[in-house]
Amino acid sequence: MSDKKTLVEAVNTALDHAMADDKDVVLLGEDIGANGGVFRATQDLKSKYGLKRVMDTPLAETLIAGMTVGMAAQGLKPVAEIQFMGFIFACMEQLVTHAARMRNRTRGRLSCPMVLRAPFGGGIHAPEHHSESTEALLAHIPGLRVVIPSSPVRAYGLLRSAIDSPDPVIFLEPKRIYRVQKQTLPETGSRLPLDTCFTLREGSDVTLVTWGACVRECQEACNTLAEQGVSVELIDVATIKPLDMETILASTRKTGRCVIVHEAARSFGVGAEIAARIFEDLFFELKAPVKRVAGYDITMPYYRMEEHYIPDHKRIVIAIHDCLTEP
Amino acid sequence: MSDKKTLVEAVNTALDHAMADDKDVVLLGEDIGANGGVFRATQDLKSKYGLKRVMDTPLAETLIAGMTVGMAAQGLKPVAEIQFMGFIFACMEQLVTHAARMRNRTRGRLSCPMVLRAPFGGGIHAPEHHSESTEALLAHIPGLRVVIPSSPVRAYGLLRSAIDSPDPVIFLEPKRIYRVQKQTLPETGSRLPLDTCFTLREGSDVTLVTWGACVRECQEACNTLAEQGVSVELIDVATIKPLDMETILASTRKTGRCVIVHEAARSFGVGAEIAARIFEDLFFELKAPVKRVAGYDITMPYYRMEEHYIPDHKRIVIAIHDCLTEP
Amino acid sequence: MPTTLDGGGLFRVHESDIPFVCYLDANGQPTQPLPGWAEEGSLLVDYYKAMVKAREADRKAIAMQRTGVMGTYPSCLGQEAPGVVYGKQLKKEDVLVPYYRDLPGQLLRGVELSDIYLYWGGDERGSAGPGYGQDFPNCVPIATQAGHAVGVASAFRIRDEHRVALTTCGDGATSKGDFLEALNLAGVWQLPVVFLVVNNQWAISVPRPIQCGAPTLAQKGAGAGLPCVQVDGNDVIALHEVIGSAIERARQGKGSVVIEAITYRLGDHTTADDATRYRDSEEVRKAWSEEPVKRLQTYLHNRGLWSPEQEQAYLEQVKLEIQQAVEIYQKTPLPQVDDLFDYHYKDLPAGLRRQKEEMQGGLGHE
Amino acid sequence: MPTTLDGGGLFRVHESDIPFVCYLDANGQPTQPLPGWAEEGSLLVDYYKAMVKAREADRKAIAMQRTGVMGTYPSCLGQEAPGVVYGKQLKKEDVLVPYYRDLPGQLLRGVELSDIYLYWGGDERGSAGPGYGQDFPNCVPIATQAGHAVGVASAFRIRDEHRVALTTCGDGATSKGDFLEALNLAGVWQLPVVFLVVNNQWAISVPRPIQCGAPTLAQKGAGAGLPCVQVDGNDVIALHEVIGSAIERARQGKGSVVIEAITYRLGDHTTADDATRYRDSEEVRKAWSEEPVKRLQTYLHNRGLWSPEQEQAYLEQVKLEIQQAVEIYQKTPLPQVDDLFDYHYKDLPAGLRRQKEEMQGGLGHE
Ligand SMILES: Cc1ncc(C[n+]2csc(CCOP(=O)(O)OP(=O)(O)O)c2C)c(N)n1
Ligand SMILES: Cc1ncc(C[n+]2csc(CCOP(=O)(O)OP(=O)(O)O)c2C)c(N)n1
Ligand SMILES: [Mg+2]
Ligand SMILES: [Mg+2]
Repeated sequence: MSDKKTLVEAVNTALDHAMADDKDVVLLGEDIGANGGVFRATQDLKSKYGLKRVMDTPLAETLIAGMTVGMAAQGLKPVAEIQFMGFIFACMEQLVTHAARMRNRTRGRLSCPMVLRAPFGGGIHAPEHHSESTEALLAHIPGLRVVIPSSPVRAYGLLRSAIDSPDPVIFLEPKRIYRVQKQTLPETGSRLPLDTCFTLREGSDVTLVTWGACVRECQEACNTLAEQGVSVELIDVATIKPLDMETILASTRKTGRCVIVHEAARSFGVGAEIAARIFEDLFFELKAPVKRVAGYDITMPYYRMEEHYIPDHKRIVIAIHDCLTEP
Repeated sequence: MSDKKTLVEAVNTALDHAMADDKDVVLLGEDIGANGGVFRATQDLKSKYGLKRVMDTPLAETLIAGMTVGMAAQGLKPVAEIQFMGFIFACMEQLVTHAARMRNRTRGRLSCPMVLRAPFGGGIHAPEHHSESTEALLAHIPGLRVVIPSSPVRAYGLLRSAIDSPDPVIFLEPKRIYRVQKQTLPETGSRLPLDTCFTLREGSDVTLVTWGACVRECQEACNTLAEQGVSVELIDVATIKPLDMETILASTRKTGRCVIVHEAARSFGVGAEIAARIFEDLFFELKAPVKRVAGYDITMPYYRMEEHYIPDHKRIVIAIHDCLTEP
Repeated sequence: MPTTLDGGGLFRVHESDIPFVCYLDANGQPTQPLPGWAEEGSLLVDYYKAMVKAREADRKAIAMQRTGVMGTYPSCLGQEAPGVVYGKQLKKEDVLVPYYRDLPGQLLRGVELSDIYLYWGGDERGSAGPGYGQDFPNCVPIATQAGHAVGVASAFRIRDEHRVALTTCGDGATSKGDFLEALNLAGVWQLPVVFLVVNNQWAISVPRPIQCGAPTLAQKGAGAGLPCVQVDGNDVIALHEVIGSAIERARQGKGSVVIEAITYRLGDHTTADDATRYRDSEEVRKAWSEEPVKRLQTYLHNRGLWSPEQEQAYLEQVKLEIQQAVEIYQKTPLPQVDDLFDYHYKDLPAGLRRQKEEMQGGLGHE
Repeated sequence: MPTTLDGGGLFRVHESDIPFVCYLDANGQPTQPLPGWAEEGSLLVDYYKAMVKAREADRKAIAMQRTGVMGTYPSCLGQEAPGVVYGKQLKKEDVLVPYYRDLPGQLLRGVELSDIYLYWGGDERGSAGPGYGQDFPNCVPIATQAGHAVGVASAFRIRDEHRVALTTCGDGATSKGDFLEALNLAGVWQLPVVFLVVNNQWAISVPRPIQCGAPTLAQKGAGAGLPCVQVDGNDVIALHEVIGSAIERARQGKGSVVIEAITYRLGDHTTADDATRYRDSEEVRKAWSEEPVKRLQTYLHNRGLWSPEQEQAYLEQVKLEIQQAVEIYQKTPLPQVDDLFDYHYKDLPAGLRRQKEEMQGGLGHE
């Protein structure tokens, strides 16, 4: 159906609608103009809104982050694109010392209503340094929001909310699923909340917590397990920071078991915090230890071997069985 | 006694000895020459070893990290100083995409035997952005080592090993305790391992895990608790990455209880990984849930309020009592 | 073997044709005919008064640090001139994106001295006062403010506003990529932003020649296609000409300029620093003979525009004002726990609310 | 109101006196007397052969990508000349710190073509081959290699070695702070490093004028106090003169130079790109008339230094060599799990050992 959209098209639509609604919304980044972004997330927006609102910047990520902070402090709502998350590290100083702190260090006199978008994660046979998923680095920083959509519908609604947000949002787009699924987008302008996880599937035996592209493998795993008579409750965290533990805890309280799946390296990853919180809060209610299925503690392998790194359906199913048979 | 040294003097001595032993050891950073570093960690080394081996760089942290990688790939053993951890973020791209990966991406053809030193943490009434403790960001990166001394003796031995290390080490120096304690240093040239935690105090009721400056408050807490008849086993993690879980697990297996203390923001901090690992591995042996005492999920307050942020002796004692009375 | 074009001079260092502007020499004597406004004199007296006030306020801050009433403080002693000039030449609706040694300019922008003290006293609320308008707070991570300034200027351009952003930084800051990336953008986009490099010859212990191999710092603008100029940073007349025209030029949509103001850091880097470890007292002595306040005072005296009696009366008034600021600063109660938590997000997330309650419990004020 | 010094020309853009070096025009005609070595001709034939080989190897890579045998690949079509020149002019003990479009130079440095294919085939071992010597692997994060190059050059200086580091980057890369910070260091420390900017007019979809407002990119060296020069990047004779002398100059301890080689990216940015989205076919057509291989071929033909028969024979030989490289590449088995784990640290930490076993178990090869 022609009005169904992929995730990257949903991003494009959200940007389009936000720009139409509010002239303070401006876009900047590398190759986002005539080229429409290397993944076409900003396709046609320059011709529609002009080069004052869709700005191709020089090749300088530190600058992009810094000027976005400056624009935001002036009351614009800039949405910057970092071409790949592998190049977000040059933004860290601006993100940590300025974007995340502007409101706090001026006690609200200035603020930083910006969005920094970046495609992230592996799985598309990309060149070296193009497959990072280091959301944990950003999640640790007070003052930031870190948001990750996992479907076209959620991409639209979450991005609209991210742009509305009076505070800085890092919006990470799982490029592995940029084009794997088409959905009819919700009503124009509808938002999704930035403070709640989404329960994608209800279940009673075990809670499966994940986000981004891994939602796909988790859904597959749920199907397999359903055939085997295992009822899985699937939660898409969506907003990693600040973390909505209520939903995760409520579900785990109900099922007594939890498995967390992410693509990033396991150690010191986002899964560690979620696991620790569940253990801390539900220690006496858990039927089995929480399990993490994650990337190994190695650099994401260059693409010939990347599929062996990314948690797959098989590893998830095994982990859930392990969790169910314990103790 | 005049041959006793503070932590920062121990750092200076370790650098001095390493330079004397190996002409490939060179130092670089801002103000490390004539000024001897803003904390005097490199005092007298320029006059002793000359400006070819003690290099004042221009003011550019990205450059410092990048050139250090270049030097290390050439077989030097550069030790770079970042003046405060608050300015380490500009190094992130070089650390993540190059320092941590050089050996892996060339399958050992090139390597990166560098040390990046930075004073870190709060508690000295420093200006804004001078009190960061974001070791979790570095700990998440495969290929890095993250090492944090907590006493003059450990500063000497760990820094000697860090300089020996054939791989990149981020060496974070808790500046709050730079000068609070003097110790006689061990024999010249003695090393401490980079793959084990140090058990500072044996105990049987509860395991207390910490690192850096917090070791001090934890030791105080141990004393208070000892008077109250509580026997605490105190572990100084020292090497955060790669993490020696064996020691921590063995101790917690023995005591059945564990409290983790760190200064950094609690969420997505290093404590989360340690807690998650203990829970995962010792779920059925733990007598009570692991507890974390940490900084709040806010920016380290500017100095008038910083003491209310840093976990103090009182919060630690309360947490341990809570842990002991559960369930 | 290649022909040695080098011998033929191919690899000469780019010729520097950077202008250097100066009107008053170190002894307060004009080196060339003065512009009309300076002949008239009243603005010069304003500049003078602003410098004197800044210097007194600075002295007080150091004194407070010495007596434990304030933390580490970076003195602006000797480099008051650029600040008083941009402070008067910027319009209220313009935006200042300062570094951390901008007390003289900030006072003229309307920032309360008590807020400046509060800031260096370790309290974020020192960056919150209404006196700042839309100006940025002090920026400690070197050169990062340059990115903000071009962002602000971009916002002006996007909204077709005739406003200007002016950003300051030190000589050391010109080595950091942030500064250079921002220049480059200002050059391509022809942004209404003025870059004012306050070259006080030292970046903590690193002297200017060890910071950069080029003869001027101004010429860093060359690679960005920007006009660049050096100015005597202790000469308010020259500064007025250069900074004033740069601001006007930017306001007229003619783009950005890089200004290097040559001055000297007469004091230690901060109160935590001891400059005698790394620099010659002879150099400092010489710099004192060129400093901006005395220079302008001599000129004003010579011209009969300012008398010892006026000086006396003004100093008393200034000291009183400063004393009032000190009192406000010292009476400012500690921030509440709310202050520490409530400004991380516009609305406090649930998890933070719980942590806030925990901290309040710990501090005993539930 | 300040006097408008501007009207007086204070704010003129820094005059550019950057030399531009060219010997052979687009039609292969000398524009000035050629250096002796070029008259002699044999080195020119070597350069020609190296360019032809690089172009064939590049064409093959694109073909493999199109047939699914290789991933995303960035073609060097049209910009072969700078690489073959530095590839021949660097000594083995020098160090190349390349970007990612350096196939022509890497082949001459001794890197196996099969390794280059393996790299773009998604395998780290493509950066491991002994042919690289101490050269750096391809650098994807733009401009970050500039920092490595000055580090390498510093190591040479510290050890008193007469070696040179040469680093390449694109026009886009000159906007990134890393590049500019490295120039600045090279300027202050007078390092033996050559910066070669391969200005192929595009950074993906961003054309050169949108990247920087200065008339040349070479002049970015001015702010660092470095000599800067532009050279026709499609003219191996000019490149030889400029790059060769810059390397020699650096080796003699006379410091660093910034070279901007003006060329053109004839292909898409990578095989994942479609340049027709953002650039004019007319521009590309024009660029084809200036490309380096045809230009040199014409000259060599005119001079009787190269014949269609030689061309024919050489092409056959080159195709054979390339086919062999393709076969080695395609026959390279997948890396072992050990490969993925064993090179993060010299000695595998205990925790990683367990994860490795876990992965081996999962892949079914214990
Ligand atoms: C990114 C960063 N690195 C290091 C520091 C520590 N530091 C504070 S001031 C300073 C020197 C700055 O020199 P300059 O730019 O000349 O300004 P000045 O202090 O002389 O006015 C340094 C290195 C910092 N604040 N930020
Ligand atoms: C730090 C960084 N940002 C963005 C990218 C994505 N990217 C890859 S190539 C490129 C353009 C580079 O242009 P240029 O420097 O002119 O080199 P060219 O590809 O034209 O040879 C971009 C933006 C990257 N690889 N690294
Ligand atoms: Mg300075
Ligand atoms: Mg290019």
